[in-house]
Amino acid sequence: MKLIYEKSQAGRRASALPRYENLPAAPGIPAELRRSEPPRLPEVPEFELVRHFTELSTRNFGVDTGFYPLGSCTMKYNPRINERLAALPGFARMHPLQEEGGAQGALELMWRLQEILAEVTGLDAVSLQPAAGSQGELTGLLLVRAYFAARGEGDQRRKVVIPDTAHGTNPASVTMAGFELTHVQTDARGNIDVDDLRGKVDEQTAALMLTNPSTLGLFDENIEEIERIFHGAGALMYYDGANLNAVCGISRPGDMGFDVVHINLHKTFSQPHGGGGPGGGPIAVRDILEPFLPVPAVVKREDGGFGLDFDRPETIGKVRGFTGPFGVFVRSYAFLRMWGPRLREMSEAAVLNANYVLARLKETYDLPFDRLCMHEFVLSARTMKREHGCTALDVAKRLMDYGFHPPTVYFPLIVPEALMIEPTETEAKETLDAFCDAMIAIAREAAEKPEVLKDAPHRRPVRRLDEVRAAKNQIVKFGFEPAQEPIEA
Amino acid sequence: MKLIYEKSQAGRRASALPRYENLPAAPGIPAELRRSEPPRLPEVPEFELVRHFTELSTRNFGVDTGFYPLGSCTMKYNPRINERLAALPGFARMHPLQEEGGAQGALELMWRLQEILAEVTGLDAVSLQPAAGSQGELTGLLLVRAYFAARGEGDQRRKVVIPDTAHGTNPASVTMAGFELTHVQTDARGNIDVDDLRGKVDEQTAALMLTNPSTLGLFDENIEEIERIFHGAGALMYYDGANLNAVCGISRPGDMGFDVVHINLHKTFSQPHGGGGPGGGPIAVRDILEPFLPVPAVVKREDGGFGLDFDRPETIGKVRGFTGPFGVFVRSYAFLRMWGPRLREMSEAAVLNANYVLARLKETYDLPFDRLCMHEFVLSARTMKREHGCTALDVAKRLMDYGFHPPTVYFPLIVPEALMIEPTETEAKETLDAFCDAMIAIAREAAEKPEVLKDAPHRRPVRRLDEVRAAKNQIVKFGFEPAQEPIEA
Amino acid sequence: MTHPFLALTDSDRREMLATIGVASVDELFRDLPTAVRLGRELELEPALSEQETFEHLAALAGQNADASRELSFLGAGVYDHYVPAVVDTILQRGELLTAYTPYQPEMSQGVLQAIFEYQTAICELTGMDVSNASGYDGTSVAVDACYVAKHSTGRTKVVVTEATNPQVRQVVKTFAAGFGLEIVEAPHRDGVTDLDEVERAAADAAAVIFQQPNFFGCLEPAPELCARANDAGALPIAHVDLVSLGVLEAPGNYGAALALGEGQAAGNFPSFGGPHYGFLAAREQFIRRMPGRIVGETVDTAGDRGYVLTLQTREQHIRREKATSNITTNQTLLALGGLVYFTWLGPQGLRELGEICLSLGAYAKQRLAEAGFEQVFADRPTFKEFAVRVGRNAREVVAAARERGVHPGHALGRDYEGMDDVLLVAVTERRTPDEIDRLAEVLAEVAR
Amino acid sequence: MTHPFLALTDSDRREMLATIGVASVDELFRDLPTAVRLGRELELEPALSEQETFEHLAALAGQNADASRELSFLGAGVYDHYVPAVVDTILQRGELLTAYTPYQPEMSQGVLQAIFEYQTAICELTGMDVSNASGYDGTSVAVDACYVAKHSTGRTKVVVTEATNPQVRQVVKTFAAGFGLEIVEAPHRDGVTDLDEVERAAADAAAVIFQQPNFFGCLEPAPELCARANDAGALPIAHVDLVSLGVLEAPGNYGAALALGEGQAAGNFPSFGGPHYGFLAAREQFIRRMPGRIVGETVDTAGDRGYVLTLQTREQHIRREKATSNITTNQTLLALGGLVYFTWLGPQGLRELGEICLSLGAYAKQRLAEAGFEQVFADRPTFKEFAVRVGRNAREVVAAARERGVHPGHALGRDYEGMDDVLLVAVTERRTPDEIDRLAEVLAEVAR
Ligand SMILES: Cc1ncc(COP(=O)(O)O)c(C=O)c1O
Ligand SMILES: Cc1ncc(COP(=O)(O)O)c(C=O)c1O
Repeated sequence: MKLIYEKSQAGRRASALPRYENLPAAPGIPAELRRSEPPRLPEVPEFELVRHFTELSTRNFGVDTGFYPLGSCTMKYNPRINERLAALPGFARMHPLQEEGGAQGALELMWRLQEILAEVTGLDAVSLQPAAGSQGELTGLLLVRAYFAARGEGDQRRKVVIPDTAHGTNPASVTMAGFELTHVQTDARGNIDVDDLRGKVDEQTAALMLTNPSTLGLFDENIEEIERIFHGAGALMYYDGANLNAVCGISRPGDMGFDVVHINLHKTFSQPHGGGGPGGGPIAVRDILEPFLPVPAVVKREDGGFGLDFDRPETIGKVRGFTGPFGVFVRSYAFLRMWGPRLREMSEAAVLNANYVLARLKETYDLPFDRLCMHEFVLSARTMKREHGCTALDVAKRLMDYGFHPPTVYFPLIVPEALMIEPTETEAKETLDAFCDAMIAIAREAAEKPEVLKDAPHRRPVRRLDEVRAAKNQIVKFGFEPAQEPIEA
Repeated sequence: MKLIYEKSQAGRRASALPRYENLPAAPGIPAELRRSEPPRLPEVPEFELVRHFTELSTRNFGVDTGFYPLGSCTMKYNPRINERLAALPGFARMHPLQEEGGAQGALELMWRLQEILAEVTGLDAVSLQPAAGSQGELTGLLLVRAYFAARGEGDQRRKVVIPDTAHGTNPASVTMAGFELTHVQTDARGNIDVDDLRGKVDEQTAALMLTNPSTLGLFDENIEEIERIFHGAGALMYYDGANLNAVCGISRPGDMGFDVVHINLHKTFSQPHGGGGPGGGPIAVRDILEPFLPVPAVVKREDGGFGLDFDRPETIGKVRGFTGPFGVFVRSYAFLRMWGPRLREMSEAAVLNANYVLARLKETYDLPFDRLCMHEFVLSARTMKREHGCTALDVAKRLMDYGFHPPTVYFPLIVPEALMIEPTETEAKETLDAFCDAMIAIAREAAEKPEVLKDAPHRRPVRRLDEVRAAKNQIVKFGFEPAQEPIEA
Repeated sequence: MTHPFLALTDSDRREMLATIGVASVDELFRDLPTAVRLGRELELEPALSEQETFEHLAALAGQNADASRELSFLGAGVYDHYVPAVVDTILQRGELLTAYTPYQPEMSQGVLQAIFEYQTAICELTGMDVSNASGYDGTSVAVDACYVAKHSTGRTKVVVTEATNPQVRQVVKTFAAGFGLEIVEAPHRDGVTDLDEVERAAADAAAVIFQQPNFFGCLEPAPELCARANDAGALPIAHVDLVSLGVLEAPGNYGAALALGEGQAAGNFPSFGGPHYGFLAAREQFIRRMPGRIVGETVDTAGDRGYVLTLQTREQHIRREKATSNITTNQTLLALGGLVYFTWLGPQGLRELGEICLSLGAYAKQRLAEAGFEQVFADRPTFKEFAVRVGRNAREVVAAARERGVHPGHALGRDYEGMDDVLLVAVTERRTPDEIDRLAEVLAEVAR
Repeated sequence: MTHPFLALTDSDRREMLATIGVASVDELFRDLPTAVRLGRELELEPALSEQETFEHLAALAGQNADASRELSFLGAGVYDHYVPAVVDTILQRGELLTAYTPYQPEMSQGVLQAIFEYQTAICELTGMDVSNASGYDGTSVAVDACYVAKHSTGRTKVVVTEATNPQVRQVVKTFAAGFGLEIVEAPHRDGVTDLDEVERAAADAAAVIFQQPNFFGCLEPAPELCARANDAGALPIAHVDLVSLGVLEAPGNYGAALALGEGQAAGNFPSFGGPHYGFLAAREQFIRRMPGRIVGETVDTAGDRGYVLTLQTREQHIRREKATSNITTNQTLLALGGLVYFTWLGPQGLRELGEICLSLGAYAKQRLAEAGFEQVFADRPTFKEFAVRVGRNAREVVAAARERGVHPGHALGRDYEGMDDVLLVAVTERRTPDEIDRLAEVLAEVAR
């Protein structure tokens, strides 16, 4: 398919702009600041624009298209009412610097969302400001830093403990927050290896960063012991909330002993993922950390009104513009109101769905940790690779031909040939069955005609793409040169 | 693909409804009026609903998908702003029985649209009430009836003259309005055969119904003479506005002598066609017919306010609920405001596009009337059929494989193997060229490998469908019987 | 500046004119006699940009007291039911929104299957065998039914009950003239149709059209009405509210020959009267007399299931002056809205919705009674709306109540003699008990 | 009642539990120690239906004085530009809206090609060689740039001009702590950055971040600023407004090493501050230090062109603690909104838009001057906004003007000393001359 730039023709345009009568001429701009060459933006009529992007969309697969069991991403249904709500002029056309008195609805919504998140996480205070999970992580770690600095332990507590199953954002955040990493291993049941851990936590430890259930989809059975080890050493506990979908209304991070949590609104509380974002990464904290939260805080005032509080002397500062991605809050708040206390059913269904798929597939693929799973689980194609030469990636590509989005592959790193499957609660049994049937059929194909997997996908708009070549050639924008003849896809 | 009923499972649902506390119990309904068996509506969760209809949409082709040169249908770009406007609560949630004082915006919009349509058609008064072109026709003919009745000529003037190129709705409307049909032939240049006509118009003639340009895409060169004949005989002239896209700002039906015009808002003034509708079929009339227009009339009052006038003693009555399809008016009004007096450019581009495609194709296909065309033109596959056995239908089906919607086929009836092509003004030259290339390639295929046409389409979600079987078997709803196993498409 | 809705650049134009072999665009219009040319610019206001158009129309919209701005109890054929977001989501899919009539089925399986599913839903709701793909609205389908009845029975009179929506009666009368049909009205007694009068009128009639629930919201003795019509050889035609059919019997189960009505309540916004969809369903025997599109199931050359427009020999493009109707463009998109709506509701939701309307209606009657307002037809069971006396001219009451932000209902005086002081009050699931309390309060203030 | 967001029926559950081999859903949670279980219902308000949710949130929205309800001259980083309808149309396509990061390129050519097109647009606008797929917002991309600069130069100080958006400065400071970076501010003199101060501060700095037009709307001597930074071996980083780049020079053409900023003005609604997109573009040499997603062109096994995420070895999921950033979820959908917006505008439209903003700005300055309000930096050319003295506390002026339906701008007192009486007034193409007249009138009434 052509690029929009390849459809461009000088003189066409999709926009008409208002013309105001009797205005002063545009004042001159000093020559050295004036645009010299116009940017080569596309020149197309409005119709071509609509057709181009409509066609692009048909070359993409979303949860609205079909099953999307991308582990760790919680690709659930995104209720359409949320889009209608976020588009209300009272939200969409609201300026973030509007005076408090003219922003009571927006502030109330944020305050109510904070209250709900505090109840769901079992913690005391919430800041909605971080833009996504990783920014939440970084913010959380800066809170830890500020906390120890305030206690005079800032120079001493430099280490953050992370299990080897951790998501890549966790170690990256640790570095960016200026901490040092301590790795801890996973035991034979998929829990943190508590013996390994014990030797690694001491008075230099600032915090643990843990996803629970872990990225293996397993709830850490020793969570109470872990809590004793960290809090016993005067360290704090950070909860990566990416997997919160497993435990809403069932078990709360605060009750597990965690002191800081980030919540991925775009996972657990259903924000359409938009091809990569936006997201929302609010953090919830225990009272001891509240003084350090980002400013402004959204507060309810004595008189029942809502406001922004900038007066937090111990704050770490601002971590994002304004008060966070408000449109995301609108959607998640609506989602949460439609669930209310029934939220537990959401997590129960997520866990039931995952265990059902696990039960149906564990005879066919390797299961590294033979336990019941939570909302997701990790299989391995290790045996398939050894016996038939087909890898997890081949399975993933072949699934496309069956009309499914592949699971997450090659993560977590401790499982070779990993296939990380998260069905979410919103899928029907029929869909799960069709997926399991496909996975089983693919395993059979791997044995009988492995080249079907190796050559997959066969039924997508493109065949398998060469990622190595892309990294080598580094073509990261359109060339415009007439030489570069448009290649017809 | 499964039907939504085949995806249904008892106990699932997409809706939650409000629960109000402390209401009286629903009062009993007399047993004989109470629903006995619930309707077997689909039972699916909201997610399944979205996926089902999303998938259905991907099996459909709209102008947003690609070129759609369906003759007589004016499949132009539908500006997206119009959808945003029609959805404004002040329009979408407006009750049609709202008191005038609370409906000034809606009434003003309709009044302004009437004014624009009067100017564009060159006539004196407009009623927006008819729901579509055919209802406009019927309304227009009832006006003619009422006019002659008022003059005491009601019993005498029973005949309506229609050329053999007329759209099927014209004769059908004539019958439904209680008139009798007089057919008139087309001459060698594609005009009405004036000699034939002369003998058929007399004091029994109520009206002519004419599309101009005609369904052949040709402007009747003798329109002045025709006008003299009808008005000379005391008859009226009805203009089928389906082809108004050819002449906006260039020539007006009123100036051609027509007394009644219907306008297809969904054609000329860009209403998305919605898979078959909705449309809008306002009628514009000369002052002599105004007293008979449907009630209520939308009027501007002395004080500058707008209102509904029911007090029209000679009215034919109401032809549709309320004041017509208001949401359609919103879109067409917006469209017209974005064109303003530049509307002429719209028609010019439509005519230029059509003539360009005609010029490129007339060597390859038969051209029954070798003239410049207006906004559309009719080719014939007669030679192709004779020489290679491929019909207009085969060409149509094969075009699908090239990614184009076929033209209208087998209409108008006077052209054998007709292919009626209307590109509209909104298409780019590249698109027209690609279409012409495809048409020429298909003609070559017809000569070289006709079975490729006969077996077409090859690249649609279904192969060629058996319409005869459908008419014979008459399965017009889902059977629900467990016997009727879902057939997988 | 090239208009955003055009794609032609100057160089495109030059090349195209050269290919055509003319020197200018003007020359393309050479067949037009000078006398019929406009020869001046259209006298219209200057072209607006999208932004200006938006502002202008938003300003017009802002002058309307829609249901988001005023507490409204208006009904009388168009209702403020909640339209779920999924309806718009689907209807705004470009592939459906911007397609036309599925003449070419291989291009249009999406719309065709959707219509087939719609037809199924309408048949299930009404208890009928066949449904068309939609008519214009609740008035035009009644006209269509008259045409069917005339041709099936050979009779030239149609009875319409007085308790049928006045607009339906008016439109039927308008077109009856063309059809050569005489329309007679059968009066109501205390809010429901007088059976004996119907029986009398039906004697030589092609059809009896009645509404259930009727225009006053009252439940008609529908089975008995149908029986009397059937006995007289007239087709009983039920004009029904789809939303009622979770709690009210399907017309097919009480003897109606055709069932039809206005679909707006089920999945369309009020939109100041349109576009909406009219639905039209019938018993099997009428299938060849049905107006409009019908979709049928078939197979393709590979034997796979697919859908096509069927029985097209009924239609104007084939049968021309002998067609069952002149309709072509219809209301498919709105009917699709209906299908999505009923898929959303499901059978459970539909029943609950009916029950909520019944409960809220009962609550409203009770609150208005407490506020001293007498129901006009107190003994009749009603659905969704009811008529109430407000003790002074109802139009004045409306005007006064609107000043307090409440549109208390539709004044019946224009359409029914002796009802100048009557309001028709509609209560959908969107009206909360608090809002009903407010209605009672405001009416108590402005009427007396 | 089964929740509308779930699909599992009771019989589904039974079968699934049987397949799993457990007796109940509770048993699935057997790994959770009792002590960490909640053991009670969540204390949340009862679940709402869609309709109730709509009414509740619409009521909240109704309490906000958004730009459709109040005449607003607020800017300061977020602007009320017109967002054409095509943006929403495209962004609401389910295939794009509900997809995630295109890890599997064969499933995601739509998003990947769109990002590639977006990267091209950003490079064209800024005059840079490489753009990422988006950052969170205009603050976070500045943080990203600090990280790039630190690692490219090995220096540990970053200069930010005082005339850069205060929020950008605050956020940079927050994260600088973790990065081990010192942030110093270079003051402005009369509304533009003091070049000598910058030169002094840049001596051992990794980067100099400045904003063009700056926070006061004034045009900085950007080429000279870049030159001074470059001379000192510090990377010049330009924080720019995409909408200005039809009339203002591309940062790539005046020596900037990186160009970045807040994308909201171009294609996103204000939305009370987000979600929006931050854009980040750089010269080629920084490509391996760029944070976030980058899409590259490649071919498939059949040799056909396609797009993939590329240079992933920069990223956290591969490089973990050594990654160029921890970002993963980003703002792709909003960036896509930007792409659609720039496709809509085209180069012509972008220039015209810039000129309209310039003209309207000049008109606003003139009208306010006539009304007696003095510009703070009178001699400086400005784009889109300017600072004006209102003669009394600007926050009070805002409050008073709002009572007359006008939000006259952003009060600068909180962020700049000595500016308690200064308002920052933004004028986009959506503000008509009449509205500007109204601003002058209201300010004259409430200030003095
Ligand atoms: C386990 C885990 N932690 C953290 C993150 C980071 O969250 P985000 O993508 O919102 O930045 C993710 C998701 O990508 C994740 O799966
Ligand atoms: C020439 C002509 N006349 C009349 C009509 C009828 O218009 P409508 O479809 O709006 O009823 C059409 C379109 O279908 C047409 O093409």
